[in-house]
Amino acid sequence: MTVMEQRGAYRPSPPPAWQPRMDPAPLLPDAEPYRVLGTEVAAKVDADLLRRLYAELVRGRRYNTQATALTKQGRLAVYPSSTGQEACEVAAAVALEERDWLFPSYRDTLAAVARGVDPVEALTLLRGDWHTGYDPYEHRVAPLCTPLATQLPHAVGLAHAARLKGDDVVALAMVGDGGSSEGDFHEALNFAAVWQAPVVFLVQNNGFAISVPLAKQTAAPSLAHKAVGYGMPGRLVDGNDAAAVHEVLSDAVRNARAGGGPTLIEAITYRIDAHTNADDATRYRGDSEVETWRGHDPIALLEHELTERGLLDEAGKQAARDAAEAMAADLRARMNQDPVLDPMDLFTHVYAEPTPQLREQRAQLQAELDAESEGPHR
Amino acid sequence: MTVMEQRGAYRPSPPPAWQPRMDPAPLLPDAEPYRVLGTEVAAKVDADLLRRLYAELVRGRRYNTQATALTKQGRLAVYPSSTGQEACEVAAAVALEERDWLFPSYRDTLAAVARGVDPVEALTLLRGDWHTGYDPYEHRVAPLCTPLATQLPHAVGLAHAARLKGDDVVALAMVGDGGSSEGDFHEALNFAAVWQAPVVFLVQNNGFAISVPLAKQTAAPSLAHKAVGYGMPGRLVDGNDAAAVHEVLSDAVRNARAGGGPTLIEAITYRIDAHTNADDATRYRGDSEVETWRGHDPIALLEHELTERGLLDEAGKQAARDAAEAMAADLRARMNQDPVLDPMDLFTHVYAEPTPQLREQRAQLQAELDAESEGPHR
Amino acid sequence: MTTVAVKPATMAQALTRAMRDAMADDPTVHVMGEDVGTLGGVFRVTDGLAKEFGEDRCTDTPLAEAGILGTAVGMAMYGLRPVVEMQFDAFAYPAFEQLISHVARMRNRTRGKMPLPITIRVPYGGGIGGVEHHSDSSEAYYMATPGLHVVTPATVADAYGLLRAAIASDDPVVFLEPKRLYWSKDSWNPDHPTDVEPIGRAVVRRSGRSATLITYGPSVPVCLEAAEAAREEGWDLEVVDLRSLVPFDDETVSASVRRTGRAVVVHESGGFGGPGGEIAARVTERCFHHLEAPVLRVAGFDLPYPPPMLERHHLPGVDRILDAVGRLQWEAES
Amino acid sequence: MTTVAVKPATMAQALTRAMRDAMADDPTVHVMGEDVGTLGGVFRVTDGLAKEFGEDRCTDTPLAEAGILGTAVGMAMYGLRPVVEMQFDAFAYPAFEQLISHVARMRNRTRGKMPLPITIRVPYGGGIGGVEHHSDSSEAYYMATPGLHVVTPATVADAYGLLRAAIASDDPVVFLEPKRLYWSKDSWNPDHPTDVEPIGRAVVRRSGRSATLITYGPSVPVCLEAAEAAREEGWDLEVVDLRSLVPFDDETVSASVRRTGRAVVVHESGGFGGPGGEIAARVTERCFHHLEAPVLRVAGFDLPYPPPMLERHHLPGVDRILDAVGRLQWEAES
Ligand SMILES: Cc1ncc(C[n+]2csc(CCOP(=O)(O)OP(=O)(O)O)c2C)c(N)n1
Ligand SMILES: Cc1ncc(C[n+]2csc(CCOP(=O)(O)OP(=O)(O)O)c2C)c(N)n1
Ligand SMILES: [Mg+2]
Ligand SMILES: [Mg+2]
Repeated sequence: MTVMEQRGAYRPSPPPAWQPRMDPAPLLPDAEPYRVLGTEVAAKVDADLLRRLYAELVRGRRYNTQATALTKQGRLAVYPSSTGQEACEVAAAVALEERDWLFPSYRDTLAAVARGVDPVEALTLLRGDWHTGYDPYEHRVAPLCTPLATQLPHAVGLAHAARLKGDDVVALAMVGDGGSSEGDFHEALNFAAVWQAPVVFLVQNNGFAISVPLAKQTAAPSLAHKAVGYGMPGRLVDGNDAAAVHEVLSDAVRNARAGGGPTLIEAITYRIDAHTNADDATRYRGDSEVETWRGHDPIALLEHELTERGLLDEAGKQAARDAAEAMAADLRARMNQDPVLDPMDLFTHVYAEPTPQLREQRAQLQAELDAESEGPHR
Repeated sequence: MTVMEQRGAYRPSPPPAWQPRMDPAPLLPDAEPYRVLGTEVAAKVDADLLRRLYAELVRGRRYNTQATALTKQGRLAVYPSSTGQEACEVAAAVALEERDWLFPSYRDTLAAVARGVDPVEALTLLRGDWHTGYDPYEHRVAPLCTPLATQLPHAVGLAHAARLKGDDVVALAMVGDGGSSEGDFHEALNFAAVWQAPVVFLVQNNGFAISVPLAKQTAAPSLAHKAVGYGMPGRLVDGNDAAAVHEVLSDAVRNARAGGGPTLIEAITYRIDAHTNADDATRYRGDSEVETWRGHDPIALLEHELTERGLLDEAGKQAARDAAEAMAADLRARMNQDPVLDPMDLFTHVYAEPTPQLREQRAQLQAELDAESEGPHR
Repeated sequence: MTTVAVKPATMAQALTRAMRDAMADDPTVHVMGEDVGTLGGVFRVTDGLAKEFGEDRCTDTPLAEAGILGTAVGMAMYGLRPVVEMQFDAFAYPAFEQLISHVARMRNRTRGKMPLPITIRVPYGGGIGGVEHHSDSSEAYYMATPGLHVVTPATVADAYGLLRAAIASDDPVVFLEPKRLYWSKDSWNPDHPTDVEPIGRAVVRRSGRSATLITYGPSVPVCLEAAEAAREEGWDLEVVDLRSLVPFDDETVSASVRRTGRAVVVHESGGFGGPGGEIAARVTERCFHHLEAPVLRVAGFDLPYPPPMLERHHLPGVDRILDAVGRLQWEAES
Repeated sequence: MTTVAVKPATMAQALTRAMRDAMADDPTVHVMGEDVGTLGGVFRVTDGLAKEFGEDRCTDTPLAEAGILGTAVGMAMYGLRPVVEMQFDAFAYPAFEQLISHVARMRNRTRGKMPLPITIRVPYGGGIGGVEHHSDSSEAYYMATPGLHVVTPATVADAYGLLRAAIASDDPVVFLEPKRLYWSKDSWNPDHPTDVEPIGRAVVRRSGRSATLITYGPSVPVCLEAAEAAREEGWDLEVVDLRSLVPFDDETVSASVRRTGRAVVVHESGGFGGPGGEIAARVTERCFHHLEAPVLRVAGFDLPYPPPMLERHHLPGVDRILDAVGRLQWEAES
């Protein structure tokens, strides 16, 4: 007897368990990045919001220049500047409610500061002081994360846990174009979609991962197109248009909070400064590219809009600049004080209770320090 | 002076460096899995190909039942059967040229055998004998790979290397629906697309990863939709339709060979047997689902087609069955011989030359074995 | 309720019971991993938990170990106590970046503000005839990662007590479950499970005067067997079950070796760069002038884990242990 | 040509030259990693290679370490000799599954049919004021993984000779580059680079009679400094530079310790579960009756690597080494 005979008549039906679970069309990003400034939508945006974004952008730019200056003075070990990307940094912070969580990557000091983290505490890691300067629970900002994309599953887990507990908390996770190549990016987005976790992924596509341009990072039509492969919507936005980034993020946050699941947002932007103060960007890109992008500056874009609508005059600009200068002066003053670190702290937080082994090592270091302070040993 | 004044007039142009690199539409899979058998296309398929596929399917099914029987007789440690999925296994082997490479997952013994690997050697790992029984270079079949999705970057690297050397070799990599969740899946597809490597990814979506159903694995419209996020075409195919799988694979292989880059293919199929002989599938799925899929049996589908076209008569079926039985008898006979393993081999292949440490350990084991063979030690 | 009401109980049952009791006592305890829900795990160690506590408390995750551990980190940040199952030792490797860079370091990174009370259950070791990737002993990696506790039971009672302690710990614990002891039984009474067993204390499983066997996990029963067999040779061996590799119980171990003057460390893990080096070195540092002979090691060979048909040659067995004891330079005693 | 024509040369230049020469000699050698092409690497160690050999021979990959090593495996399967750069020690962790499950095992898995001649360059260690994740000493993980060679140079000449040997090896080699020695110089002449230095041989960097310092990589200069300082105390220290952790040169090390009767192992990596345990244990096994004192260890503390401002307290320095030498129970000599 043939298999066919065994199984009865041939049935020319499609595979029985097959059914597409959702129409992919609504998940796909638009062909062009979403923009608000310079379009008719701009007129409808709340004036206070625009003014707030403007003040934050000006402050953020000043923060970047001040922090970069501090590296030259040896007050910071290193600083990855987000100059040119302030619209993303600021909008990410502003789009969240107080109870929400922000998961910044190593470049997103500004987003942490815009969310309320003390400007000096946010730099603790980068000045060579203890790893995380701020209490993550105070402003619900996870530690600035250096291993790329590894913070994304954390954001998913936190959002999932909040939902399980019945809290309407949203997690916003930031990552770079380079970081999108890591396996953790994939796993995080997949878990988020399967769990319908209230999480929003913001990819800042600034064109480079250190020296590696986007074309060597991906061959996709856009990074936002990755969303469809997880079953979540992908959005593409002009990352230098603070109003557009804010709107797209706010929509995604609102949707997540309402139980609509995760969204992947790609913001097209550009890193104006080198990767960090230690990097030499002339090795991998030309000045003309940078100049072109300076012509699409996030502050200039918003300033133009505000001025046109009569929402910003010279006094308003001056006020924003003054506030930024005050912040910078405070930053300089406080960063010029040498931090005082207690070497004994090395042993305090490895475990809830130091192991017997760590207690021994702590005693050893204490003895060494005591001997040192008693005068030259040898 | 404001930033805007510094930078000159506001330019309402889109972000200058933004341009989508490709239209996503051609990358998206069709809404329905591609089918040949039972459609008018079937009539155009080469008769010899269909007969060859049929013989391989019958042989493959028999291989699965025989190997499963061998586990019950203690001749195999474990066997992950591909019954129900033979069309994918067989088509994967048949679609390749001799010079191409196959990268099977742990379930794809059948694909290796269909490509020419000795049926007993292909089971070496699973009988508890040495890890890989066959020489991977003989038939260009990489070792059956147990850590899920980890073989995918290997396939990409090999295809890339071949292209760099100027060889028109294609690599075909197989993975399961569960394996598509791993970070290595993501990284492999991304590298393949960026490098435009001649590699074809075949995901056998058989509905389960051990006990975990597809709905807990992904929320995507289909796994093939992931392709667009890498910038490669995604194809969806009825995985039980050998002619369809063969055609889709052959197209992708041809395209890759011609320099057209990678393709992601999702074949919708079903695992009729339990995960392995050690698994109890009744804990996570009902009989009726299995029965439904038995009605869409890959052998029955092809048998119907061949019979309708007058390409297969009772004698032809009998010939296929006889060949399969001969293979099974040979398998039984040879698997019933106890393999002879040399414990000294443990030390031979860890490095090109054993380290001094391994030489010492080898001497120790040799001494122990010598002592043992001299009679009871204690 | 689950199937644990059998007496005597197996180690697998005690582990199930530990999770069940922890989940009942503390609503923040969540079990997650591949196949842990509906199936109850490939070793059935999570059997019944999804049924009793729901799929949100015992969750079948997508198949991605870094994702499992990474999302567990986020869950712990929000106040949950995830108990993560890695299906097999070798399949924990994809999660190593999350483990080393985050799980082990988050408390320290945040100066104690953000502890991560995660338990990572890892079935480990060989001797079960598993095919490649199913028999690794990966404890050396975990031991070399400060910020993790590393715990492994050898008895049914310890399986319960130590797993309760691991889940209750405010620190991450890598909980290594000896696969080949899953079905070992003893008279542990599941209706009156023992107390939580504090992490960090070794225990003398057998007292002896001639030499100390220092061991843990799957090698404990082998050492006890060796100690019995050694009586024939006139050796009275002490057997110390470490139970916790981190923290390490120097006190118990050193006290034993000072008493006996001789020691052999026994484990399945490869010798070179394995746990035995650390153990032998620290015992020697602490007990040098009490030692009649160097601390010796009996370990797996320095190989990728061998195929099932050869594993008996690889695993430390009674004979190899007794040979090592024999090499403890007994002539020095005279 | 690249910028290596300076004399004296730095270790970084010697490494560049080694890759350059290997690529010129053998068309199957391919360099790959993050930023290794156009930029020449964040430490400029691959500077000029893309220019000289083209982007197909020195390739900027996407940002994914498992993908980098995984594709290198496939390239090696097809007969190439990939030289992979991991940008920093801690960023090699995502590649651990590929490393442990495939790179280290493929030769053995296929009974020698499919060797993987891959060199994995890992800048490692601290002392450069790097922020978190930029100063790890991860050699313990590599040592515990049979199938890998683990090599680390301490001099400019060895950087060249050992990297050439690593690339020429038919086995996978984890090549650990001490970051803080990248800019160390010596009189090595880049126009006449030394020969390939066989892997597996330790070298006595300084002869002495009182005790042996066993060390490698970034701690070698520290130990040499300590040995100088020790003369004041009347100690004449021998310094052994291991150069290769796997295979381990028992012969050279044991010969030295038998001569001196005392030993201290020095490394930056954390002590517990670190390389020092293995080294101390095996030295003790081999030299027990020659030892006047236990083999001691001076290592990093058992902590996640500390913030830059505290790293000097963590790293083994001259004083801590001399303290250990002082604890070698000298009274036993009298
Ligand atoms: C896992 C990991 N690999 C490598 C690095 C080293 N690294 C730091 S930043 C960077 C580039 C990141 O690029 P992208 O994600 O685009 O972020 P951007 O710097 O543009 O903000 C690299 C490779 C890292 N931090 N983590
Ligand atoms: C990295 C890794 N994690 C876990 C496992 C254990 N495991 C073996 S098969 C399997 C399910 C695989 O499902 P799928 O990818 O759909 O393939 P299928 O079994 O359906 O062929 C699991 C979890 C593994 N082999 N590798
Ligand atoms: Mg970038
Ligand atoms: Mg499957």
